[in-house]
Amino acid sequence: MSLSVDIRHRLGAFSLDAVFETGGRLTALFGPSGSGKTSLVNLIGGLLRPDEGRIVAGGRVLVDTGTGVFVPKHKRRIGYVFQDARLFPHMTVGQNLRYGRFFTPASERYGDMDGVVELLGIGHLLDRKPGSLSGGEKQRVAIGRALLASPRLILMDEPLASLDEQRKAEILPYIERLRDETKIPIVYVSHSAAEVARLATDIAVLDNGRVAAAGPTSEILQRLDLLPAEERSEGGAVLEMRATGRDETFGMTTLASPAGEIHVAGLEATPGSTVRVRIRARDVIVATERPRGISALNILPGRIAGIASGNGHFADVTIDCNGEAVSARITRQSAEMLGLAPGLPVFAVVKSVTFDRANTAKTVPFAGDDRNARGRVE
Amino acid sequence: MSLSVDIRHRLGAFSLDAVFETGGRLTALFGPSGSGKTSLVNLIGGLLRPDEGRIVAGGRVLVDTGTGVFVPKHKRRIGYVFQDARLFPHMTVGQNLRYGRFFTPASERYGDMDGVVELLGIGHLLDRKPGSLSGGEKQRVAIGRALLASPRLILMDEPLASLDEQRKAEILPYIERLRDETKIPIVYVSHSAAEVARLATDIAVLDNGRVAAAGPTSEILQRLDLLPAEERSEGGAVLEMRATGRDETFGMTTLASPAGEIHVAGLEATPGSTVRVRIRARDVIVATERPRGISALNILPGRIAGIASGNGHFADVTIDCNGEAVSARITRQSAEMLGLAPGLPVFAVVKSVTFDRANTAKTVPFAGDDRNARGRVE
Amino acid sequence: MQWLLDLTPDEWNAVRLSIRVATVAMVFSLPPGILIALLLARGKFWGKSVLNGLVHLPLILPPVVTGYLLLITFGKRGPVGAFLDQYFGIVFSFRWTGAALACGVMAFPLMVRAIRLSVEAVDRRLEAAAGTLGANPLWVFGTITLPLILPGIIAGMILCFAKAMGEFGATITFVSNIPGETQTLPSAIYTFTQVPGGDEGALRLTIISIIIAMAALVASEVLARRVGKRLDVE
Amino acid sequence: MQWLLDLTPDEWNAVRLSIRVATVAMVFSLPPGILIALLLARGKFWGKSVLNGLVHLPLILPPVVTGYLLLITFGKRGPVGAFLDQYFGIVFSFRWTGAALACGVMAFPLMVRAIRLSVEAVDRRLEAAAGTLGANPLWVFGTITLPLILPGIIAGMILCFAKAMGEFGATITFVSNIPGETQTLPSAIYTFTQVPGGDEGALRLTIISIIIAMAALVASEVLARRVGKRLDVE
Amino acid sequence: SGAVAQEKVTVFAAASLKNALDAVNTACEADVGEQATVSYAASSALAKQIEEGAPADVFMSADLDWMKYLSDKNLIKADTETKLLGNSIVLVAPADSKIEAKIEKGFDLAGLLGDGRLAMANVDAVPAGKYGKASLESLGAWASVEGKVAQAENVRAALALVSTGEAPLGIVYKTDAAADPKVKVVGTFPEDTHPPIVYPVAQTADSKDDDTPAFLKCLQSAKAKELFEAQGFTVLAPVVSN
Ligand SMILES: Nc1ncnc2c1ncn2[C@@H]1O[C@H](COP(=O)(O)OP(=O)(O)OP(=O)(O)O)[C@@H](O)[C@H]1O
Ligand SMILES: Nc1ncnc2c1ncn2[C@@H]1O[C@H](COP(=O)(O)OP(=O)(O)OP(=O)(O)O)[C@@H](O)[C@H]1O
Ligand SMILES: [Mg+2]
Ligand SMILES: [Mg+2]
Repeated sequence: MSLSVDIRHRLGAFSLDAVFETGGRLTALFGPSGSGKTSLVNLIGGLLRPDEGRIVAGGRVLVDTGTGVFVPKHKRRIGYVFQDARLFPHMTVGQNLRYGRFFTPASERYGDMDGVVELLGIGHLLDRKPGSLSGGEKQRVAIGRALLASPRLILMDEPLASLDEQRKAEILPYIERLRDETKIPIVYVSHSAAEVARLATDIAVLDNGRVAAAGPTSEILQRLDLLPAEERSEGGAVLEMRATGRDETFGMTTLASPAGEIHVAGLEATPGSTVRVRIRARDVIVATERPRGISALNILPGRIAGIASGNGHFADVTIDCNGEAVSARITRQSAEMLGLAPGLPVFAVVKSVTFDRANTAKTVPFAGDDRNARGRVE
Repeated sequence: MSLSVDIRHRLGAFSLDAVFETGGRLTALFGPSGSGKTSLVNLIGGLLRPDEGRIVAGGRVLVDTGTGVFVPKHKRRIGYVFQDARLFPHMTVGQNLRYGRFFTPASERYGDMDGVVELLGIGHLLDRKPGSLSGGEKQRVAIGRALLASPRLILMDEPLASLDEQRKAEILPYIERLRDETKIPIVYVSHSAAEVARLATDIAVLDNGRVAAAGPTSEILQRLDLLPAEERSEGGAVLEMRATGRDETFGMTTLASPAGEIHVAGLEATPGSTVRVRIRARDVIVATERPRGISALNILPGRIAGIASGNGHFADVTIDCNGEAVSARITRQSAEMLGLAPGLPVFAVVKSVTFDRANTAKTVPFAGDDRNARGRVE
Repeated sequence: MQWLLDLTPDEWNAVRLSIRVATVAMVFSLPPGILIALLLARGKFWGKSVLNGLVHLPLILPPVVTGYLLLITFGKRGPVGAFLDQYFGIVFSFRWTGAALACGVMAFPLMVRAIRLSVEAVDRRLEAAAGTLGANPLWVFGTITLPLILPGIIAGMILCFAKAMGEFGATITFVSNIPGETQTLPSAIYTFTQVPGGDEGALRLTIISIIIAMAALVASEVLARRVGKRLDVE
Repeated sequence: MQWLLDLTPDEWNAVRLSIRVATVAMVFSLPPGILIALLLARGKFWGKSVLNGLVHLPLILPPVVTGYLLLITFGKRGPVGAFLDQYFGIVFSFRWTGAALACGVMAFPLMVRAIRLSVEAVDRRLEAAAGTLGANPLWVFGTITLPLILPGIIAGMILCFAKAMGEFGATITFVSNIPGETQTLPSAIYTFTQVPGGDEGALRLTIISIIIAMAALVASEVLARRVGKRLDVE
Repeated sequence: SGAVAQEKVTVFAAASLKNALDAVNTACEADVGEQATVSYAASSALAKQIEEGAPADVFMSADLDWMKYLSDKNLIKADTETKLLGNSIVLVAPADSKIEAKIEKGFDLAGLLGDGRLAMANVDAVPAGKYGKASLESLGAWASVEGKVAQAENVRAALALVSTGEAPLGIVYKTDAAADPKVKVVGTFPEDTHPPIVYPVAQTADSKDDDTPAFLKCLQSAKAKELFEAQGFTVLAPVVSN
């Protein structure tokens, strides 16, 4: 499944000129407020007709101003979670949830109502009208409504913005499963680097209507310079690792890669499976000698590949750990004190609790046209 | 300035029964979606009239069903940032911003339009109508509108939810200054523990319409058990420290407390001033011997005061650093490997970059009734 | 009370006929009313002003003129009337159907305006949302737009009904005043006002007319409240 | 064109008078129209149904009856008319002010309905937001509610104006048909239709009446569009 | 401008008099010293307005009933009441109609109508309708056509029904029929079959305008008679010379 966007569109004084292509399962749109994320999603969803350009999703031309193709929105089979929930005020929550389902041929339906309702914790709201729901409740119903339409393309515009961490923690795995177990491509707008790092297979960074960068998550997150200053502490290395062992006493999983072994708590991964692990630059301590007697379990030996300290007080150190790059963000003072220089052998020290549960690659195999072979959720 | 709430109110099947008192400058309302935060704010703001109870803010009785007092909302002089921006659709952004100002006697106005507009980055939007603003732009205008009304009580319902980190980083210091330099009490609803930890002087945790806990931020955040599981990694110690020195070469500030010295990058604090520093439990490494040759600058010696490991894979270690408590969250495996036990002398290792810019205490002295002595912003 | 209900058979006929005419006028002008309200609120086409003007015409013209125009258009020899008669067997002249047509035409501007105001108040983003969920424009209209404009539709209907209960100038000019066929309550009332000493009869029929219209009005308010409650806003 | 404008002085008077009457009726029924629309849309009070019924009465009654009721109420010898005359020196009977009153009353239900529909569509949370910013209820009304119901107000005004341009049954019954004083365009048209050979004159005045009303209609649409643009939604 | 009554003679006249009275009014300007202001409306409305204190000096009704209504209430100066004009009623058909008939006792009006309707002004309220009904009754035709009568609001509306072909036959004033080229007169109803068709005139009791007697007098002048007759009316009152 691929998404290819090449469009130009004017909105008042704002002009969107976005070109990118992604083959990923979940493409995150990332960028500051007003950079054109919602507009881009509206173009993909058919709510806006571009002044010029072409959008192709999974081989299907959704719009092409050159040939005059414009698939109307109701034929795109999208599940759009709007930034403003947009629930139908005259229907109950239950009716809102069932709305899209009604228009889906029974044979193409997936996801079951009860499961989604339970996941989102909106069972007690089914008979209410949306008018008096709380902000987070509205948002959850909006997510449910979009998912239950059994879409072939999911567009989510900051779906978790008004939810508490607990709720997010419940919903994120579901989105991961959607991403991994079904073949439905997802376009996901978020301001949270943590969310993006966890969910996205690909990222497109928007800035003032232009695509500043686009590519696989590991690439984009590693390039701290692509991220806005405040997001950089969320940036870092993404390593593909293999689960090699499991300690049941402490619930620890051992992951291995050429860079070395790391130990992760609370990760359910069958030995042998591949796991993506993100190591945030701000969570890495650089040591010139192997530390002893410390609680941090993960100590990766390596050599300094480069030091960048353009930005004020901090230095971004890249460590080559047996061919894999790990980034560390430390103070300039530390870098100087430790006498860090390219080529110096060092240790990257990481606390295990800072690992996110990462993208496991145990997806159903991709099989030709996604219309025929669709995975089932629940 | 104090806020005392003791109300009962029914909304359909939901019942709010909230009792708490806070003397803090910024009280955060924290709790899961649907727990009644917005309803409580609406009661304080006068948008709802409680079935029963009493709300007193800064000695002024806003509502008391016992004596029949109900100050109408337009006389409460509040600046309410709504969860849904609620901009006036028929006015330009500029008119929206000036709306509340118009109703404020000139002598009681504070904050200047240009400053707020620049802070929020909405200068280019002043002549637009709100209808076509992006989600984040709406939110920023809503913040500006509330602040420019020169309120005596600020209510913010998830004001930063739809903003990117960069924007948040620009706006947070402003809210801090509001909190510290003026005497305007702020009630702040947020789902983000990081935001709350950074901003709040006091926290009230709501759960299903009841106040589960209320008190100063340091107390609530230290009690990890009060936080929902997913927020716990944001919990930790809050230390009051004194700025003692400044290294201009690296832009580092040295802070001292009985627990020891720590070094912070990028903090502007005049020597001698008091600074509140939060040390997140998940950012603390426990070492049984003083680590050498590492980039982490802050090593606080202490003794283990307690270990709690109720919850699965992790152990929460409390370290007594010369009378001050520092929390560390490490894996159970590490705790066992290092042989940690109460009484053991250890070192708490903290990377300096994980410090948030904290609550500086260089506020204008509190002087009696806040109506007479009001600090000025900008 | 007895005095009130002590009506002649012709008067009873007029009561029944008025209710029938008002109901039929209300029901049959609803679909075109909704259509034209939609066109005026949302359409962008050449001649929109002309359509708008045409819709308002019955309001602007003295009823007698409207009646006369109906007569020469929908009458037996009128172009439309002759056509409808020949191909569909629909005859308006001197029939109660003609009275309903006249009432419908006279009330049409009121109905269109009420519905149009509601259409203009609809948040089109909700319609877009329904579209993304797979509803084609017709379904969107039926499931989103229509329920949201119900207040306007109800208002339009009650205005039409009330107007039809009072309309008389165009009706009597178009289909005249045939007891049992086209003599509606207002025609009967008018007749009473034209004879010296007819005041009592006029008063009686007027009160009956008011009672009927008030019942409809109260019903419409109840309905509107119920529809409003369905929105269940703060 | 010359043919159209070749009017007698009395007819010119009727044109001028009609515009004046329609304008005055529109302007003066606006404040009570807004007030009552607000009451009906938001008020909760005993007798609301009665008020609602009263407002609709001119629609339900045959215009002749309304005119007659005005005559016996606001006439020189009527209770209200005598009172107003004695204490305020306001006289309606057989004056153009009476014609304006009649037109205003006849158009009142239309105006109230249009405004009421708009009031009901206002998002009250915006009013609450204005309240928190320090605006007392009156300011909230002036700065939030009023601008938001402008579409309804404009619709109500144009309905009132158009209706006043066509109203004649109540007017002629209440204030008669005195050239230069109470003879509005519709009355003049009516007079023409009552005599042989009057058709041409009636047609001429009808066309003039349509032109005036259409100009008002177009102006109202332009105004409404401008107001709509002020909302600047997606 | 509330002083209409003081400045000019104000006449409340039945609408059907408009053409004739406008002409007479112009002709009388010299005699009266000014043109009268004429308010044309239905006799019923005018009568009730006078009852409510309308500033009318002269009332010209389309029938005797409304004049009597006012005189019974002492609202007119009884000595000024004059039966001024007369008219006759005729049976009309569309100009292209083939119908021919002689109006006499027992004539088959129902047969002539076939499925069609007989257009008349309201037979209970409007004078022309009342006269027509009386005529048909005395001719013995009423019972057979009663169910086929389409009662219009006024004579003009009845005439319109015939001239548009809606109704094959109608009963209207001769004055109206004569002026409409789209109808033809089939026959005139004999005068003795209905009460006399009379347009009475009188000065109102409240009238204060000094010119009113002059105006009333002019209505009965020779030149007025000429103008009334030009419109098809018969002048019933004797000519009063100056
Ligand atoms: N008018 C009402 N009728 C019934 N229930 C209501 C009403 N208003 C609010 N509620 C319910 O009260 C609860 C609290 O709502 P509130 O908006 O205060 O939550 P919140 O804490 O702000 O949540 P969120 O974080 O999602 O915004 C919700 O479950 C909501 O559905
Ligand atoms: N109809 C319009 N007229 C003028 N400007 C518009 C219009 N619609 C959108 N814009 C502008 O285009 C820019 C992009 O808007 P968009 O909603 O796509 O931003 P976004 O990236 O989703 O931002 P956010 O994160 O704040 O939601 C904004 O600056 C917005 O003000
Ligand atoms: Mg957006
Ligand atoms: Mg809320």
